[in-house]
Amino acid sequence: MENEVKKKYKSTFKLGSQQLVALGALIVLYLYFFTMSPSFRSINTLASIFDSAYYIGFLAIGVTFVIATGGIDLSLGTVLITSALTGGWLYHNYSLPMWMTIIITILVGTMFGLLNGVLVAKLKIAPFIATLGTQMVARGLGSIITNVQTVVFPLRNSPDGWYKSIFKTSNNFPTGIFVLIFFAIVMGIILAKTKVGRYILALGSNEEATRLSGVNVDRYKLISYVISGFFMGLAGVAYASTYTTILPGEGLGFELDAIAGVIIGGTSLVGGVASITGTMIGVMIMAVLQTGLPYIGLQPHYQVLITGIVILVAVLADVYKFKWRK
Amino acid sequence: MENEVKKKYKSTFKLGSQQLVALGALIVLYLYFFTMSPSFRSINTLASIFDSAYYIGFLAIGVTFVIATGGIDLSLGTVLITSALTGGWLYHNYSLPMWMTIIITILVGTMFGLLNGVLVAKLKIAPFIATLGTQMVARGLGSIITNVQTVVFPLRNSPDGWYKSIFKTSNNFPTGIFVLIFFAIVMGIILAKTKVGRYILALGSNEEATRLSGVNVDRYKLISYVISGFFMGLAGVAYASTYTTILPGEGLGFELDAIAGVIIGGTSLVGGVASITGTMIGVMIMAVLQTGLPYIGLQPHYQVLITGIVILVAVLADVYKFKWRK
Amino acid sequence: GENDTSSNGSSNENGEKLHIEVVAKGFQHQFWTAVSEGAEQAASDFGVTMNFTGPANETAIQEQNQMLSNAINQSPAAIALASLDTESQIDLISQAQNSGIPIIGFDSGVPGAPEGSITANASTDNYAAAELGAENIFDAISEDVDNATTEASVRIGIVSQEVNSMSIRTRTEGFMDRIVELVATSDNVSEEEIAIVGHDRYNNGVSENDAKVVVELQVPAQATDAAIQVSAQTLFNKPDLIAIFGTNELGGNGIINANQATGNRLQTDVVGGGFDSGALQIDAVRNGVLHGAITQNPVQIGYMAIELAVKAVNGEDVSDVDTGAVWYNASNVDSEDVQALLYE
Amino acid sequence: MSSTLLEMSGIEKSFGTNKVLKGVNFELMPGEVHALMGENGAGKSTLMKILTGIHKRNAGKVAYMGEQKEYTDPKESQLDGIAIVHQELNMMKDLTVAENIYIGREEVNKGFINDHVAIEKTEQLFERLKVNISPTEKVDHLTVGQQQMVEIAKAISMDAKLIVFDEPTAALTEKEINELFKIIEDLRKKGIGIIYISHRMNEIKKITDRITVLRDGEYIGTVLTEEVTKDEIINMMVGRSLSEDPKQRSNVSPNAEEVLKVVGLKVGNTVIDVSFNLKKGEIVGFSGLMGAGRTEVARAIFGADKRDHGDIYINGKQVNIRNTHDAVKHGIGYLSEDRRRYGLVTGFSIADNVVMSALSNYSSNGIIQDHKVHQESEKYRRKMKVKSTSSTQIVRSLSGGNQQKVVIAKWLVRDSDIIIFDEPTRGIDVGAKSEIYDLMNELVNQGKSIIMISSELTEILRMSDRVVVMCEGRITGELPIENATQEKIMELATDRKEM
Ligand SMILES: Nc1ncnc2c1ncn2[C@@H]1O[C@H](COP(=O)(O)OP(=O)(O)OP(=O)(O)O)[C@@H](O)[C@H]1O
Ligand SMILES: Nc1ncnc2c1ncn2[C@@H]1O[C@H](COP(=O)(O)OP(=O)(O)OP(=O)(O)O)[C@@H](O)[C@H]1O
Ligand SMILES: [Mg+2]
Ligand SMILES: [Mg+2]
Repeated sequence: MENEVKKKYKSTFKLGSQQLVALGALIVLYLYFFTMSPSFRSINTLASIFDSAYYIGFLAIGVTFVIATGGIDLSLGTVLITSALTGGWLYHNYSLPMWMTIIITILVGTMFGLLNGVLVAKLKIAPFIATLGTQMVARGLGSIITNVQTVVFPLRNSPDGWYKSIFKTSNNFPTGIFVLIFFAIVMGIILAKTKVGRYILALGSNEEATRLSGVNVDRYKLISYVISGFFMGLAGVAYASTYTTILPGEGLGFELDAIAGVIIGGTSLVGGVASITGTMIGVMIMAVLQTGLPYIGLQPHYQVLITGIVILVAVLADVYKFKWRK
Repeated sequence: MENEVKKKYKSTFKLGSQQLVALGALIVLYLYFFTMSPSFRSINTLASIFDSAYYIGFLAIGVTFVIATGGIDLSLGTVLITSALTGGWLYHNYSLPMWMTIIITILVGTMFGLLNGVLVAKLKIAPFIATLGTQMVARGLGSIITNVQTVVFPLRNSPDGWYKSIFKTSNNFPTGIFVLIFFAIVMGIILAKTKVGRYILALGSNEEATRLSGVNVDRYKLISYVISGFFMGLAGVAYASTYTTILPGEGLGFELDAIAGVIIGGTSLVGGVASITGTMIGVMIMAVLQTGLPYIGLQPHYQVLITGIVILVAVLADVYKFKWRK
Repeated sequence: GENDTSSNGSSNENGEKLHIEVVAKGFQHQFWTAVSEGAEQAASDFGVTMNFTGPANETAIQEQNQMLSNAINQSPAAIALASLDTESQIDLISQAQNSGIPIIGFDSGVPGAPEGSITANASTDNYAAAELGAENIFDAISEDVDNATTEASVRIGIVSQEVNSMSIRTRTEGFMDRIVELVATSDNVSEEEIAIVGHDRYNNGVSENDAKVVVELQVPAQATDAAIQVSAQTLFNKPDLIAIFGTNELGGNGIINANQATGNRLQTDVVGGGFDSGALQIDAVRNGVLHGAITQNPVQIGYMAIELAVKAVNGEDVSDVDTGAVWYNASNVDSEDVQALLYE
Repeated sequence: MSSTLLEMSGIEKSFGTNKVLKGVNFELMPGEVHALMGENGAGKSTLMKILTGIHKRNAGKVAYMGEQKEYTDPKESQLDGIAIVHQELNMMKDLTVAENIYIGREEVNKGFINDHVAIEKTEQLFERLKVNISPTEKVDHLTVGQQQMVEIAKAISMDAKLIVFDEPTAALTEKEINELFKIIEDLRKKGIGIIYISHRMNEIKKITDRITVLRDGEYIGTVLTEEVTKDEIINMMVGRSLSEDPKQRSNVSPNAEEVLKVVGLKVGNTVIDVSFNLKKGEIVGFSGLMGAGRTEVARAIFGADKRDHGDIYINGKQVNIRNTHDAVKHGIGYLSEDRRRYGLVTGFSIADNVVMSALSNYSSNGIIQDHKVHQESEKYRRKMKVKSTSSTQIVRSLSGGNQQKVVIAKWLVRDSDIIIFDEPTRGIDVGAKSEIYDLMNELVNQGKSIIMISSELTEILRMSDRVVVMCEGRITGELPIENATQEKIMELATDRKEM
């Protein structure tokens, strides 16, 4: 039991008990929809599931690092939208090449991550408050930059439409899942096998002790928010690629979906323990639920209700798992 | 310096330094709009400011207790709406008298508060997660109960329209401000002068030490969520009275406004320190901003931006006030 | 036009320009940008000043109330209002009435407002516009309907971003009512053989198993691109789908995105229709992906709102104006008439 | 002079208006073990934190290996070869033992951490220190004593030229302490300078070469250990002398009534079938090695942890204690072994902490009567000589010993009949220690009863009327004070059973 907890953050891709439970739940859920609805069985449905997993998945990977420090990031959703709005707006107004638009979108997200990092690590504002402030600032700025107008990214058949193939080929093959898995693996390794990851987990576990060990905790805290920012930008690209049009004012609430995925995946909000694999499983559970429930005739409000219950059950299962064992 | 921290939790209505700064900011803001815009000067504008302060104000008073324990409540907004939806729906379907509708609305809020309390205090789920779950559950249930239909409370000129006069007389006098102040005073006394308040602050400061002093901390934690729940219900009544129509699915985001008000008022998210007076000042700052900015020609997105900046500045001012002193 | 005050005497006794407050339903959709452009044009033509505002999204009743309240407190010469919810604004509307501020309804107007409180409306008849969509789509699927059986039923999908705000709800109902009516004209199908499913509000109790034609309404959990795409995908993934209709720009975009995500059925066996324009929908109509879409005349709506307001202030007799709606498809999308109604 | 390793002179430090160091001098030679002594709050830890760059000094000079230094970050002093074992534990509980020891010094290969190196090195280190802990164990699962050993191992692993031990033995058993002393002897031979802070006179006499004494932030003087007696040191520290003699015989009459009886207590596998009783006016000392389960017994009786089995009788009647609230209602009070974490709401004032368990007595109609609270807490503050400006002072700003007095006052205000003292003098100076002993004696004279858990045998022998010894969760013996000796207790404390 003790060694298991240890493995959770040590071994890069081995699954702790909570991840196994989550994985089991994911498989059961998928099979349930598969059995209940014939139209769920198509490859297109799988592609739909992935579509809704990309942007939440990126947000969730990034915020896992912040949560590992014991922090939280409420700005995920609005920064995603503001990054995409800024990128798309520059694309239209300065006829940027598409590759540069993508880089700028990621950069804008990263800059907001840096802002969060400075507010939390340097100016010592509590993460909840700092990122709540950034959430509002980003939402306001996005609207101001675009003058509250929708930004449309290039369509697939337009000259600059190639970027859409990053996440899905024109014959509907979900290439994006490889992009997502690639980043999950890279970040999983960074979390488990590098100094950045180690120090982030250490300071999430006991910040003062980590500081007294001579680690520059402020720097690593800041890095965690910058990582989160980078992934907000990347999520912005995924979002633009999947949905083409970006509405100013959208995005609020995405952060809760992403954080829910992280929680279901077994990362503790207390900090010090984190699993990218778990996060990916959590995100897939949310995506399967979101895509699958309409197939068995459940309306959106039931989806919200069920997602809420899933979060509570997942966490209760974690809290009580040791008791069950006995 | 240390004595100041003490005053903050002890004195009922004395203002700590952060409250004084916030009060100053409130006055400056009001005077600014007053000078800049002639039409801002009317009594009707004041009434509008209060209108938008009622429901956020009630939410904020309640959640101050939860935050004082070191917890958080993300379910405020959706529970407010679900309470009002349930009350209004029963009113229409079972021809309840209006007074009973009001009581039921408050009761529904209180029940959700109890649910939060049980999840956090008894089942030991982290407050962020527990109330995130409740947020979704409440949102789903509200839609299911009302069959996703708008619920309309009685209009002022209808036989049951008297309840509207609780918050505003027919000639536009904002009586609600007295209701709000009444509850602020009562809750301020409870926080500063009773066992419930003292133990809530104590457990927010050091839960384990409080428990080992023979205090049933679970009970007081639960009480804090029930208080928050009661005020969600009350806020539901205020909302229905001010806006008449309740849309299922609305409400998400109100919790952030309320929490922002609490933060601006100087209550720390760490727990152990809280001020109802500060919360009221924070809420009024938000209401003045929201109402005032359009008078100087600023669009809603600027309001969001500015609110975000105000939150950050308020907290920075708190963090750095000791440095300024020197 | 800034100093063009002569034509209609659009200034008060002090010689200051008349001021009109415009409270719209939102900002973010390109539709509203076009409305505000029309309003600005009119303001400059009539020499009045105008403040155009609107809430963050079309479910934010409370935010719009706040805006209306602010607008009244500014004591403008007139207010143009596209109400999200009339009932919650009754107090405010009568407050405006008492202060002698005329209110002009625009877009979907202020339905159900007390007699005499709204001076005039510049609005689209959303119900009729959606009926137009139903008619055009039915033409393309009538053969399928004639061949439908209870074993091999066919499905007509509707994607609506929500069903609470008046305009979207009216469109949803307009399309639904008319398509059911048209389907029932087929000799093959009786009204009892049409199942309306997908939303508790409209379910007609007919089981899908007993129906030859299923009309299914999908509403997303949130009014976002991501969520509405999921709603549309759910429909596309049902093999018996033959037609799909989106009731606004978000719905149309959702259908187009979902179509790409689920194997491009719009190009083969499903007839798609949309509402309003925007780059994505125009492109889809032009390429024949969408069978067609309905466009209102947003510029005209904005323009007429201001024009009616100015006239009302000047004591002229004003009455409701229907700003009209047009079905556009691949054949007429690039015509001059239609182009004037479209916005990217 | 050129061989001096460290020279601190005229060090001054203030926190706000509180001047805690007033011109302190300190000198350390290579290969020297130099004790730093002084009452609680004298400024020992603060001086060390200035040396290692955690706090910034207001005035004074620090010369290390002949160079002037002003560290602003612990990393800098670490790089210069200064290691410290802090008074408080500083562990990253979610990381493993090896990861904790080598944090900040990981073996990195092409950007990837190689943990095998750290694990191997830790194994070697533990072998040398004769510590039996797995390097891959999660620190969260270690006892306080084991964690302390890991901290010590970490400091030693740094190959430092100067090591500070700030009360390293507070959580250690005699056996471990002896191992530690061997290690210190070893280090000394290698020419490493050691600063050793402790309140335990025996240790100081045994291993140190020189002693520097602080009092209230002032530098009192430096003496050679072999040239001074215990009493002389105590005199320097407090200005008076105290005795540490064992108790001769119990003052409790054999037929005194039984106030507490515990039968068959079981908690997981940390407390197994524990039964004992406590008489009115008696002090029962609980002795044992680290991890013997004494704290667990106390917490289970107090309702802080759930017990699996076991009946508790108070004054002959069986009671059902489900939580701490029940326990307090039945007249039990508990001073935990970690007062900062478990004893006090440090952000509250002295007054509010003192009345914490008895708030109802100071309320009327549900409203707390502030003047009553103030009166009562002032009374106890004076009576117990809590060094403070007034009872409105925030507890966080008090030193360890004074904080402990506030915790005791809390249970006196509550008028508890049975008080459990868990390591009541851990990390407390001799002056405050003797005051606390006097208080305990006064309490039993008033007819209250005390369970005292202590790892210091001298303390057990000095205070107890009866000694209960535990080993691995079981009670292995009970000795009336007349028969108790250090040897007998140690024998029982190591009486391991086959499981
Ligand atoms: N961070 C701080 N802020 C304010 N006061 C402090 C701080 N740290 C220590 N003090 C105060 O400085 C004084 C010296 O404390 P210090 O911890 O150095 O004493 P000590 O000699 O180590 O005592 P002990 O034997 O109890 O560990 C005490 O009065 C303490 O309250
Ligand atoms: N949180 C915990 N999780 C798992 N085991 C624990 C925990 N706390 C204590 N233990 C185990 O319980 C046993 C008893 O520990 P306890 O602290 O009660 O001993 P003690 O006799 O009071 O020793 P000390 O003198 O160190 O205070 C030890 O074996 C310890 O490892
Ligand atoms: Mg110390
Ligand atoms: Mg112990």
